[in-house]
Amino acid sequence: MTMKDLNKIVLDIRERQRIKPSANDRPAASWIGKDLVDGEIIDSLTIIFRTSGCYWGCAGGCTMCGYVYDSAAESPDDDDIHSQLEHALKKASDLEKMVVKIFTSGSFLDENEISRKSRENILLRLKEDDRIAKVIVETRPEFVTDQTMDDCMDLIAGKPFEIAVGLETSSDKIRSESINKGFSFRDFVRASEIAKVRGITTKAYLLLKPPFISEGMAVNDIIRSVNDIYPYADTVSINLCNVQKGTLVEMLWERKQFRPPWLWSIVEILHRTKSAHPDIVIMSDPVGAGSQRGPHNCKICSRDVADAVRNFSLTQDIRVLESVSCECRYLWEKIIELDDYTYGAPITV
Amino acid sequence: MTMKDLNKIVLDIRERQRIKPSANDRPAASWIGKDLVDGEIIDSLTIIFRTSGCYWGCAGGCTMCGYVYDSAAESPDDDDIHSQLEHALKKASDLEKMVVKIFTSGSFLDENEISRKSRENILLRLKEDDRIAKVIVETRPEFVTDQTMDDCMDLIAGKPFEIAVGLETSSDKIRSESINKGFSFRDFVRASEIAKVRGITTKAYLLLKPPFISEGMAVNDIIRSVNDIYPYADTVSINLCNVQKGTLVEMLWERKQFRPPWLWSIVEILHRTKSAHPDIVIMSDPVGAGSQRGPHNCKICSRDVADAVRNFSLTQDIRVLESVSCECRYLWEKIIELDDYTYGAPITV
Amino acid sequence: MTRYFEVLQSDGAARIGEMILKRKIQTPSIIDVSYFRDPENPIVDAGSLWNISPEDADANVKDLRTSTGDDTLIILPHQAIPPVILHENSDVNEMMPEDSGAYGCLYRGWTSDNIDLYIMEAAGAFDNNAKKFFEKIVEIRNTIPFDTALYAPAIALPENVAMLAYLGIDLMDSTKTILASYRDLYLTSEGMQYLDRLSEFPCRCSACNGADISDIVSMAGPDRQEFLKQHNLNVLEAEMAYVRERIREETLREYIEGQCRARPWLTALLRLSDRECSYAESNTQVVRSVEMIANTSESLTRPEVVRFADRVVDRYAPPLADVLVILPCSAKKPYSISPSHQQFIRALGKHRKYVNELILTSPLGIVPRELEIAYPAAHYDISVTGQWSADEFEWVSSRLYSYLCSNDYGSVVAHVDGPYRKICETVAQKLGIRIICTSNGNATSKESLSNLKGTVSSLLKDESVTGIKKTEEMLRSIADFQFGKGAGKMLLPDGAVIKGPYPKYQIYVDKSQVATLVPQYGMLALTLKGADLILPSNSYIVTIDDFIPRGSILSPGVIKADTRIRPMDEVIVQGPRIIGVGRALMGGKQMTQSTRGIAVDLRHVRKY
Amino acid sequence: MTRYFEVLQSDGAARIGEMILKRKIQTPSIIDVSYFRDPENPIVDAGSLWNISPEDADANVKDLRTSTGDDTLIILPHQAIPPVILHENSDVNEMMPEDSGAYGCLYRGWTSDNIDLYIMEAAGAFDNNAKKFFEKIVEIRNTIPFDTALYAPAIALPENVAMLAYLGIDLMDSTKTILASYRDLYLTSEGMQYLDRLSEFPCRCSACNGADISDIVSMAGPDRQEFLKQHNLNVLEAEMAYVRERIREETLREYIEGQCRARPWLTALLRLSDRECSYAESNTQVVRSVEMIANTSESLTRPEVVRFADRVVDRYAPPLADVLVILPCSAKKPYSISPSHQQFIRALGKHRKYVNELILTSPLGIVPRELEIAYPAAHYDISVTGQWSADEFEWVSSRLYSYLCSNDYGSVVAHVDGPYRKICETVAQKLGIRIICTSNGNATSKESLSNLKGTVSSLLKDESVTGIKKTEEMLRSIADFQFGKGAGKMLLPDGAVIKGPYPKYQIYVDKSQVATLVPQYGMLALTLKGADLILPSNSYIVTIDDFIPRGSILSPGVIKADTRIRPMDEVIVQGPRIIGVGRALMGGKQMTQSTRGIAVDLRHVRKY
Repeated sequence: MTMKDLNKIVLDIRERQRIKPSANDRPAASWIGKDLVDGEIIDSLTIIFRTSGCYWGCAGGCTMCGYVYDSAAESPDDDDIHSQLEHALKKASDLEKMVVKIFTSGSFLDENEISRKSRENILLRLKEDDRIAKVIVETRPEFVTDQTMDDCMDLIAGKPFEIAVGLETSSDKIRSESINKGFSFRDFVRASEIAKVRGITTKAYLLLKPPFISEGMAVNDIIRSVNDIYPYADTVSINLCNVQKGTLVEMLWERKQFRPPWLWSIVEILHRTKSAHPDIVIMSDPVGAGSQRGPHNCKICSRDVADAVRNFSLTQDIRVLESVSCECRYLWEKIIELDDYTYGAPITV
Repeated sequence: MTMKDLNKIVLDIRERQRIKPSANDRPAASWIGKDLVDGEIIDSLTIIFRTSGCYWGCAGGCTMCGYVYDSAAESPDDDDIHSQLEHALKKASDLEKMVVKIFTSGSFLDENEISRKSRENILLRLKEDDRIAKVIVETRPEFVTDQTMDDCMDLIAGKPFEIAVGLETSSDKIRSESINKGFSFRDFVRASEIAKVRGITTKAYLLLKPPFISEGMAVNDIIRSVNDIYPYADTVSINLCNVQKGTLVEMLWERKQFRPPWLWSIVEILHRTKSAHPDIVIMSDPVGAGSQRGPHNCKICSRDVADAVRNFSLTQDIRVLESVSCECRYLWEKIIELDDYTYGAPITV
Repeated sequence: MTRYFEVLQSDGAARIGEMILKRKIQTPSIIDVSYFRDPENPIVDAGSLWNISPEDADANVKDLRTSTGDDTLIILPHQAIPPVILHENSDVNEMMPEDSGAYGCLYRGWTSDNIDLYIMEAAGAFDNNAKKFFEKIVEIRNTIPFDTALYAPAIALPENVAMLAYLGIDLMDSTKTILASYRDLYLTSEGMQYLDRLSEFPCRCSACNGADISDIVSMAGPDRQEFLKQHNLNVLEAEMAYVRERIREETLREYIEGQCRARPWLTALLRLSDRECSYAESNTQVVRSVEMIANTSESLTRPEVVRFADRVVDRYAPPLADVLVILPCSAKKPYSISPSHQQFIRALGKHRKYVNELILTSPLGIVPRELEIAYPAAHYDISVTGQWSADEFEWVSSRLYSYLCSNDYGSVVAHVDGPYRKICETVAQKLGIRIICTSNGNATSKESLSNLKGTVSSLLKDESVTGIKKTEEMLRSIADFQFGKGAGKMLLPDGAVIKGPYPKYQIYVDKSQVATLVPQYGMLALTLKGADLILPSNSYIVTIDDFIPRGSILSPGVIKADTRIRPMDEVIVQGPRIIGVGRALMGGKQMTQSTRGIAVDLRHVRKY
Repeated sequence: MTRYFEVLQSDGAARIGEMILKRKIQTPSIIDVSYFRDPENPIVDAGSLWNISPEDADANVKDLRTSTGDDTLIILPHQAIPPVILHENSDVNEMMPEDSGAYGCLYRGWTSDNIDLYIMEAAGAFDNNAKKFFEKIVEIRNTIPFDTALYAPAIALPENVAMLAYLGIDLMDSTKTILASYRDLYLTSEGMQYLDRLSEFPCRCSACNGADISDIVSMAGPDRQEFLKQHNLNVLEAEMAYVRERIREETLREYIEGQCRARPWLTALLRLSDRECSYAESNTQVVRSVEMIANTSESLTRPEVVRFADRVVDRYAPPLADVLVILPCSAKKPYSISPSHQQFIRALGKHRKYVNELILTSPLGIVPRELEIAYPAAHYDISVTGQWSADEFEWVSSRLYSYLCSNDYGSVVAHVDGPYRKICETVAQKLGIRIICTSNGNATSKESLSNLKGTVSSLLKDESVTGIKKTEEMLRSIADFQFGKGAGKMLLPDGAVIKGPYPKYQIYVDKSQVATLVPQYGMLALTLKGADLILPSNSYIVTIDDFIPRGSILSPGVIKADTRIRPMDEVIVQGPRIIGVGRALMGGKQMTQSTRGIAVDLRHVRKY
């Protein structure tokens, strides 16, 4: 299988989807949450801008990513982006201190999504709000250049700034042939280094259990990835692969050829990586936990275990991971043992 | 079930048979054998006269008896009977000493089968032959009267004479409702007593395993019968029920509702009865042993066990019964245990 | 009638029961006759009349009763004969017991209140004779009370106990299995093989597990036979237990449709039983909690299928329409929620309320849209290969034919392809009518769907009249299907109000709820008000004695019951002082025959 | 081609084989993948390319080979993907091993001499998808050599191993069974159930025997799961062993015709396999030592039946006659020794040599009298209920129809009743011919028999010509049936002498014996002289290399073989220096593909 094959399949799936019409002056989503910043738990405002969409996703893109369907049918103009920002900030009007996390379902730094003008507007607006303690923007690494980083640092002017990159894994093989991500580990390292010299921190998103990968290999891949990225990432956030509409992962899942990761897997990963690297922040928000499309254990324990994962993410205290148990853990252990040898038909129980 | 029902069924079967045409001046059968007379093994001449047939059998008769089909289509006349006798005696021309056993497939003393004249001729002829040490004639008990016995004793004049009666069992129930024999145990006792007072000995034929009777009940029935007839019989000969053509027994056997007795059963019977009554002669000739229609054990041992039974009959030595063994004896033991509770479907393995 | 046996659960003619003896026996069960001599055994045999005199036999029975107590079942003295011999039904009468306690006897055509167990005389002789065996069982079961046990001696083997249980045998014995062991036969639930023909043990029972076949073969006779006996009895007991589990699960039918292939005569028994459908049907539950798997040619004749087809003819009357639209079935059920039917429904659009819809399907034949939720229309699964067997073709055709014979339409539209279409054409030709085909080979293609829409639209003459009220008619049809023709109109008179989203409908009349549709089974559950409404139809009524029931009605309390009632049917309970509604747990006939067991699980009751 | 796997016995696509590794594995077999990491295991996995680089993988293989030796099978590094993803057949090529030893790899459309085991990629994902699974198996089996093993990972359960083996899978694993244990599922060869839904253990395996269900249910997780694992593995292993026994017995087909009812997709697999008949037929033995049980609707489409029917059309030519007499089948076989056929034959009397006789029967369709002794015409048993299914009716009708289409008769007499007669009438109508019925409803009644006699007598135009030599024609027909049309005339030229009582015929030509009819199978066994006679037909010839064989021909020695050869076929062996006759133990195609195993069991051989 070549990368071209995989991209072709993903693109075919994409082309069968309908994109729902939506208002361009509202963000795709925005919400208030909690986040860990410099050892302190503070409020966070997450904004997902509606843009013309991820250029990579529009050309096919990642096998698990359905965010591309959040993009606008017609490109929002700078006024629309402005309205989106104000709409989101209104939700945070009651907060006293917060971190702002900006996503676009693509790359914030891609000028085809967010024009230079809008980028300036946004960063200036955030700089001016004193309640905002930190700004995090997500981007693919190719948009992390000396130029863009200098621009951002000029605009945000001393406020802590972080770039978040969906690295997914340190394995180029998996990133290429399973995720179809379109960049290499070296690209990430380069971006991280460009940021670091400017005092910009880097957050790496990892993806637990991309398609085709057994549960056990997935766990090992993340643990290895954390080791690999340790020098380049200040924060590691592990996303648990869930089944998004209109993705290759969904197609596999519908045919029982994919199962989202077990929550025991993330418990295991967090426990082992945090023990090995107590100095970096390792977090995971198990989105959709407990549902068939999301990471899940059995029906009895999924909620508790997901809570423990969230709790750990805020506290970084591995003892919270040791407090959960359930009989289904034996099943998970057995799956870890056997799933390596199913030769293409992952265990989906 | 009443006796009438049973007789009706037997008669229906009879009526479906064809009687083969045969020569009236030849006996139905005759052969040379060995027999035990007064503790001595001597040669025997058996003659089965062809007559108009057993009156009881012609009217239905016994459920296991197919000898009725040996009867002549037209009654042989006295000349025919004479020829039959001479034909048989010719076979014995080489013998020095012998016992003569006369059968008719019915009753030798029934004048409708053997006229008074023929009876006289036969007995006189036998009396005159000095080689003949003893004469045995078979008859149903109703023909054993003071008159017939006196007649015979007159004719045979001092030569040992014996009547042989097919009592089959001492159980009137079985004789009536299983065998459909048409006389009672009292009839036999009376006949035996009539004979005894004249110095005539009595031989009783018993039938091992008439229809409807389990293997175990059949064994017990014979043992009980031997005890019952002990005072009335000088010799006991146990016939092992075999499957004769044109009988109810055959009809049952074809439908797997009858199995001829096991040879182990006769071994057991001989052993137990001889041990209990060492002073009477108990014999058995397992006719047709080893075949599916005859008494049989397994294929491996049937021949040897039948030989042991014959050997015992001549020697009356129970040690010969102890000399045979085979694995199928365990099966037979199990059948004895279980066959009482099959409620109408005998074990036919 | 019985005091020492109770039927706890039925699945067609098969049932789970209990012999309430000194040691309880769950039936269907295997017993060992070699203990029949042992007075400690729960079942003892008083002896054969071939062997003992009637007087001794009588004394024997009395002695046994005295020494064992009432809760030992005594098999009365018997004089058994093989089936070749005809017999009068007389000779055991004199052996009737007068005292109390559990008794069994040979079945000879008569019954008595004191008998808990009947023995099928010479059952073992019927081995391999499917016709006679089946006829005998039906004769006996139709004569003896429902809640007496039936024992078939000397016939059971692992390969046939499932079928014996399916036909309604409660007790079997280990006789043939034990004897096989002494003949060096190694049994399985599929047959038997001589030990020395095996290369390995195809079993992990407590005897075989770890055993080496060459060691066993070279053992001395008694040891080898003992090994075989252990294995063979393990297999027999395991199979019997498995059969009990399948009865409890209500899936014995599915099991025997496969297992009966072990021997031709077992397959013949299944087919004979289906041909004499009423025997099994009369006690087959109307709904099951499990899917119906239709996986063999015999699935077309199983009681549930035949009953459904019969009821469509006898109880269903389509709402008045001039156009019939014939549609193919779908894998997802009820059909109307499947993607394909969603498209058909969209295509019919506003015209839909002027047409009848009929779905063609194997094994059910035809399913009117109104009944698509009734069991088993929404509850079956089949093997899909895209081809239909001649039997399926013939069966579905015959159903469509008889439907079209009794229902007149101005136009018949068939929106079907492949074998479905061939069926429509065959039936049309036979009836000499025209059926308009609207599918181009793919019923869900745009072209086909627009063809369907256009055709139906052009066929409808006058859409100004009020169309069919689909939901109302569906519920009426289900009521008819459940309680007989006419019940729907009684339960849903004009003006009845229907609430709730599909399919969780509730029916209100004069603001009172009269019934609820239970989607799981596709059946209506009545309220007392609903019972009042359909009471005049005199259907599905269980009449009880003068008492106030709570929770459930035990069968001795039942005086009369509609013989159409089947287990799981919704019934109306009526007594001198009460009316109630509930779910039958026995058939109507069984309720009146039984002296033990729950007849009706009562939901609501009202005193007068 | 393979060095570490050998097929020992075949039964259709199923086979008994042996993996000749450090620990021998009899196949079909269950393996435990959790030992794939253990270098002591006979099969080890060299790792996933998702996980390790090609260079590391390569080193891995080399290390494993060094540390384990040649008789450990190494599964080559793989990068497996689910079936949804299409893939090129390229990426594993570079992983081809160069050194010696046993290797396995994912099947990707190519084969290599060094591979003993192919893995059906993502087999587990085909669960429940009969069509795709079957197509994949056929594709693989038709690509890889006959004597390589095929492993279907992560799909086996006790309920499906019989079908997997039937379709030709050699290795399966315990993965799904073990996982079920951790999900509280209790497996049987018929399906599964949650432990807490059971009332008792329907099993006497070493785990269940004596176990109390409530004790087990209340056990702690690990103990309970361990219990279930023991039971479930017992069931899986027992079922696998049972399947092996049925293959050895050559009765796997009979078993799966019942067992496949456990799941709709298994039944669908059976039907699909029958529809694609050549897959199983191409390696189905021509005769079996056991009766053929035809007990399901699928029995009509089993390879033996289809082959027989095909050969009647393709290979059989009736001896010239103007009158055809159609007769019903009989329970006793060959038909002509049955009481009913004895009566028919007597009734036909001297006219018989002027007519052809054709027997109607399910499942075989039609059996010409000449072929009544050929397998399976004299070797089948069916369930008798007196009624025919629509499928039987259609099948037999179609056979009769095609026979009458290709054979012209002046008159056709049908001496049959009931469904047989209806078949004749249907076919006559379809063909527009007249069939004279001579039975009055009971073919063996005096009236019917005299009717038959009279009718046939009156139809015969000219009896002065020589009639058919029945025995000669029977033997010619059997020769044609076995070796193809024309062989009969070659083997029995005019003047051939037939000795021996029916059916133990010996054929002599010029005073030398040329063949014997083996009654058990209804097949001709050739002498060398017989081989000489039919050699020019160029049929059923196995060409071997230049060596002098003794006793048996091993497959590596086979250069060419008639692809029509099936296991148990009579074949002629020809080499540069010898001619021989014997019995094939493999199909012709398999002989040329295999590097191990006996191809032909030689009876006679002659050097030139």
